Amino acid sequence: MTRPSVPKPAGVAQPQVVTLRIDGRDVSARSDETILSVARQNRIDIPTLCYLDGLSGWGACRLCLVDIKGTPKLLPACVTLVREGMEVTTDSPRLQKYRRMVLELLFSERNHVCSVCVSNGKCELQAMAQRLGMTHVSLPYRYPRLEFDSSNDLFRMDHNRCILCTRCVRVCDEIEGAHTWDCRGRGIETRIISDLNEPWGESSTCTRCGKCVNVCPTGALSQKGTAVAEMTKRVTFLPYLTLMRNSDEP
Amino acid sequence: MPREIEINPVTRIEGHAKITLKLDDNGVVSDALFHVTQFRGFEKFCEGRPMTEMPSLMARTCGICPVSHLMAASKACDQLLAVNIPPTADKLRRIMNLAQIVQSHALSFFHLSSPDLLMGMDANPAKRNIFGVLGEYPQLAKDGIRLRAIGQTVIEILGGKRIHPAWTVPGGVNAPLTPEKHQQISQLMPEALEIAQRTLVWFKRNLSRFSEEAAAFGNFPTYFLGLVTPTGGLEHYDGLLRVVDARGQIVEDMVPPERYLDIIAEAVEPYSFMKFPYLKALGYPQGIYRVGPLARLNIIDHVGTPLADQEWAEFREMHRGPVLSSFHYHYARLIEILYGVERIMELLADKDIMSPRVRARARPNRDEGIGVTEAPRGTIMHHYRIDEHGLVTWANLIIATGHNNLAMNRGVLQVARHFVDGSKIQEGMLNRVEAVIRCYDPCLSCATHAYGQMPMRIELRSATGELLDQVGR
Amino acid sequence: MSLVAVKPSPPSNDKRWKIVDATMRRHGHEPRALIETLHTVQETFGYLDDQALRYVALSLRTPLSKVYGVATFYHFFTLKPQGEHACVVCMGTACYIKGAPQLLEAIGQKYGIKPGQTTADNRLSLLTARCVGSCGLAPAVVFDGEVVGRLDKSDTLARIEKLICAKPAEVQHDT
Amino acid sequence: MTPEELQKVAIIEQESQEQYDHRIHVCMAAGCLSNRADLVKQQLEKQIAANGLERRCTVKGVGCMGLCAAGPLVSIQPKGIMYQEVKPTDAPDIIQTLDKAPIERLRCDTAMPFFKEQKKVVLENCGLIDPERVEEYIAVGGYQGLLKALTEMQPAEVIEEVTRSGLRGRGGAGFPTGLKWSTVAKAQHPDGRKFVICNADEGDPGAFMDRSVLESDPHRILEGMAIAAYAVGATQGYLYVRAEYPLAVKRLKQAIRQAERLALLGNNIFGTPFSFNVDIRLGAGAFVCGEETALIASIEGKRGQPRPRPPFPAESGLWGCPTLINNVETFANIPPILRNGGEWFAQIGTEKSKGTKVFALAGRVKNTGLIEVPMGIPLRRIIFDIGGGIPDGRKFKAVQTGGPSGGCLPERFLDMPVDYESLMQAGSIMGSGGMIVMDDTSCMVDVARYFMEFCMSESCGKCVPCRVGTAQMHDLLVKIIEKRATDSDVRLLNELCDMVQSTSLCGLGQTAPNPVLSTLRYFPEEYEALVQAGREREAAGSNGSAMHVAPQLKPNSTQPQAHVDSEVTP
Repeated sequence: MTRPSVPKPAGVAQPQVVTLRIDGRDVSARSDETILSVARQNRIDIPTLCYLDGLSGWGACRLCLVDIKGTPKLLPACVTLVREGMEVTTDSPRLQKYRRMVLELLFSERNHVCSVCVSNGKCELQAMAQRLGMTHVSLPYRYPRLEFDSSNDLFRMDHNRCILCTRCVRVCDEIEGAHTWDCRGRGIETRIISDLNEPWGESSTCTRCGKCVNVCPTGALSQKGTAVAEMTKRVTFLPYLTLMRNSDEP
Repeated sequence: MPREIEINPVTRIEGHAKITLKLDDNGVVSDALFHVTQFRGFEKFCEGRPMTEMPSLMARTCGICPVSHLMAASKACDQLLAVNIPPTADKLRRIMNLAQIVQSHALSFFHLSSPDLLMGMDANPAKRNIFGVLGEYPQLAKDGIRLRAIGQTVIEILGGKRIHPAWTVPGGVNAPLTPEKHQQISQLMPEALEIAQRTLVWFKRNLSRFSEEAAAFGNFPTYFLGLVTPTGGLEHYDGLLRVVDARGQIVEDMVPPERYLDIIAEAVEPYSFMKFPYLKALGYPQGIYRVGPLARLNIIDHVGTPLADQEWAEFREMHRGPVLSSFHYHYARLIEILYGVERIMELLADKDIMSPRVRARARPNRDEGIGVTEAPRGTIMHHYRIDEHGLVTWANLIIATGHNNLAMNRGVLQVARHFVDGSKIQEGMLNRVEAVIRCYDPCLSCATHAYGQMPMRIELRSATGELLDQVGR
Repeated sequence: MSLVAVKPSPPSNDKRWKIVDATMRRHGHEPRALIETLHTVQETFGYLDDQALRYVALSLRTPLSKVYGVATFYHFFTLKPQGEHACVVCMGTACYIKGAPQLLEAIGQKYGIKPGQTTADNRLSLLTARCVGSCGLAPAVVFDGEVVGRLDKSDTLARIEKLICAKPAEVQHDT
Repeated sequence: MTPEELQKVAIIEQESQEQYDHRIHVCMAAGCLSNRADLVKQQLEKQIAANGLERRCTVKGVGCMGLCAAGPLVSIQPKGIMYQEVKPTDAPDIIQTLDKAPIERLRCDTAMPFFKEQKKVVLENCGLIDPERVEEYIAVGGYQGLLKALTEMQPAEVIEEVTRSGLRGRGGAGFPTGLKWSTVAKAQHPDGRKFVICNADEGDPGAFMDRSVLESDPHRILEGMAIAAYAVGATQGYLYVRAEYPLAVKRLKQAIRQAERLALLGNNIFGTPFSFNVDIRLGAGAFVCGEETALIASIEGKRGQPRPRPPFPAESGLWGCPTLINNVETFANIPPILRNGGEWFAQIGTEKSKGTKVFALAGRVKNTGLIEVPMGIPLRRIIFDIGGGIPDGRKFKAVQTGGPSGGCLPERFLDMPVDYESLMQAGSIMGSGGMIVMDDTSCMVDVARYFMEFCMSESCGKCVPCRVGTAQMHDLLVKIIEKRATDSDVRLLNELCDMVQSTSLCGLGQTAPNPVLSTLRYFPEEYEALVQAGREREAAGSNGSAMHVAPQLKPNSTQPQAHVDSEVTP
């Protein structure tokens, strides 16, 4: 598992071995690893959406929040480094409730009607809802009518399905180096944009590499020509690419 | 004193509707209006969506006949791609479409209409439903449930799920038929054939019991429209448009479906969300025509499968020409079930049916596409326009029930005049008004159905709004 | 195309680009100077248009989407040209409690514009501020940069009228 | 500049001030300026010239005198007479009565509680000195704190002094300043860089304390920052100011230039090895940039989106270097602490909340303006004595502190002492010091909605709970106000409050539910009344018909011609 690049605290020279407790189990880890990474190494699976192996941590979806003894606030496991003697709880009725509500908020924010989605059955958001037992959305649907950008020859972007996890932004910036994507606006008005908010097909920076499409957890980014439930994403390329890039470093 | 009776909602049909009966000073029905009270807006909200989404999106128009919309939309999309889909894909789509006809007709006949036929129009509403039928005519009810299940199972085997399968895609289908699936489907067919034949025998024996209904239920001359094969045979998936008049004269023939607008036009009325298509040549509102099983059996020269051909000949012998009574939609439905099962068996025997070549791939090459198929309830037409990026800019849908809209209004009026006595509200009489609607098996764009006891209130009001009488159940 | 080697030339011959260049130069054309540069562009040209954003992006070696993202994140920046006159209604808590929404409504009704919009004749832009820091004078409105406090509906409308009628002759010549 | 030169500047300035018999101070802060204080000053100067009084009188523009509601304010020193609501036409009268009895019709009672109850530490120079002249700041003891720190103390001793003072961050959360400084001082970075940032992106709606300090006494901030930089080992400082405060920006730029000219900023200050430079960075209208990590992102030229902490900026901040961030008022407290010692500061206030606090008193209160009071003073004295109570004979209903992160406190808290802990316990926060008084005409649900709308439009959009949660809560509040809500909506609102509070990434989201929670807690009857009204309306409207399927939307444009609908017929 590759490590996400979290801002490193100053003055930490060499990573040390620390021991901590996760869900009552004593585990050991390097001091520069995140709680998420250590938990997964120990087969404790913490739900995530915006996190993706091989990309920098973002800490925005709040699904991976964990309870740390002695810390008043819940912290995101994907970007929080382990510390000696830490006692982490990754699952509790309270965390489950919050995680379900995060999903409800996402489903209420935009139009995520699975039935007509290219990613139906292959969608991380959908799978997460099933996994976390989100049976219904108790909040009113906001359903703004958003644009569908089909101007690219190979791919398309449906903003109605976007959950603003920014995986596409990060993979394009960190791996492909094109930085075609970014976010515009803020708050509930935030949207993913390419270049100066231009149609994707007119982007002068996009290399048509398709990495963003493959890391997108929902049907927001998809390959052209795919019909409902036909869009399968491949993300296994990422850890290798990251590994190859990092191995060049001294 | 002019008065109105309102039936709201109409039960045991697919969707929400209500009926208003206007009474004149003598308590005689002067007008009848069939309102579709639901706004759906499919044509509007598919704008801006990619064409590849259309089959599944449009299938959501209905939970009963999603497959029909799937077919029409897929065919319209094939046109947008400008491809000829592989022959195997064509055959596989046909199998699914026929399975849909079988299961939907079974639902309409056994679940929704048989209670009226078996228990009588005036029976206690608490018993006048499929559960009541199950108690008194267990074999028939079981046959109905089984037949529907077979149809649905075929859809599920092919498409992966019973309702809203996403297997049919622009350019073909997304998975070929495997030997296991072929075997599974083949094994179901003999039983289906048996049930279809058994039911037809039973129905024909009891036909005389319903002579009054047959005479009064939407029994009037209209035109009939539907698809036929190039040789004039029965066709549900692809084909050419034909219009026949009440005497059986062909007035339009072998019209490519893309030219549907040469034949029909649409009108809008303020009291209903449903559009009113009419025959262009005759104008509105004279251009009344019917579609669906009855229309299909009225326009063809032959069916195309041996057993169904025999039944069809017998059917057409009843009136020596087109059958005009809407009541006989039921009869026609049973013949189509038989045809469907026979035809599926033929298609399964095709040597290429398991070919892996089931999809043609292309980018959108045309900016307009029209797909026309026969749904259980009649002809459906999907018409899309797309922009250079393949996003839908405009859509027009004419669904089966829409074609029948004018005819249904006419049918309601006819029944009301025959059965309704303005001085008194009787449950049974109102049920007949509903039943005539139910003959057309209207699919009012929704998957809501009600069994058994349905809250219902009919109010009789004077022109000034004064409540004269009311009945509740 | 190499972003590093070629020094982009300004989008037009407008001398004001020199002011923008000066800001970027002062910060060594570092990407971190983005917000400062956008401030200068807006101060100089009144708003940020596509060509300005493109030029800034190229000069600071910053991705286009990032420049656009920053320009739209901060509400102080505007991508549209403003009307000749601006009326900014303070919506800070004190002003809100003391009737700022009513002022906004009155202006909106009279000129048919919502906050963030400009009248069709381009005479007036109506804006809101989250707090202009004149809470002691609530409700406060900023007319073309001048803060005026303790306003009621008729005062406000009268001041706007005065504002937009200041130079009517000139406006007609332009069109 | 040497220590002796600083002394010399002070003495020369003091002498030049004292040569005048009358020094007329005209408030030139934003509040008074908007009432045309500039014209008043102009007229006063004209009158002095006309009467040939140039050698005996001087007129100078000064910073905020506090009572903004009564501006423009003019004060005559050294007599200490104050005039309120002065018009340019009053200038002749004022000049002519300089040696006589004051003009009663303009006189502002300086003995009234508004002035007497206050204790000025942060605002000590506001309204007394000309913010545009560094000499005046030096004359009243400016830069003495820095001098003392650099020449007499080790960095560790400076931190100790600040720790001893008990000063807590004035930005909102009240984190102990000494502790923050020592964390930054201890933190190391490979390239040795550290930064000091002054957060002057005052964004709370209804707060203008920082603005007044920046506009009235800018050098105080520079001095505070320089002392902090010395203490933590930084050489570069950034002043992050709102672009919406052009006057403050102008005066700060001027102050930096002046300080650089006098070598109070730059290399080897007072001849010591300590070097420090300050740059201004303009905020651009994003409330969230008040959050430390978002502010840092903004200085780095990025979208102002916060990142998860830890690591805290004290360890890894601007460009990954240890960074000290304090707000304006915190830095403004540093020079007097250094001058007078931490002990002196610790004597003011309560046990856990030391010193004074500046509040922007506004809303439904007679004397709106800027006030500074010792910590621990009861709310009642602020609102009814200093503030003069509620105008128009109306009744007090609630006071809102802490802006969109704070809460609304009802009447029963009026005798509560104002300090960090008490406010927190009551469900509000100190915040940066906005204090909005509401009378019985205010709808508390609408107040909650107002703040939620603010949070919704200021949310950066990064984390899900804040981005979508605030929007959903806002919609629910609107639903309640429009009398469409049910009990389950109120329950949902409560649940969302808890969830957004517990799971949001930064302080904005974590505190966004506070106005809702506090109004739900103290004014439940207002919510209940609106929900009840909705219930009644519902009951009256539907008339118990369980089977209506009539559409909300009528087909096409006209009404059904031939149908009688139970819902339409009355």
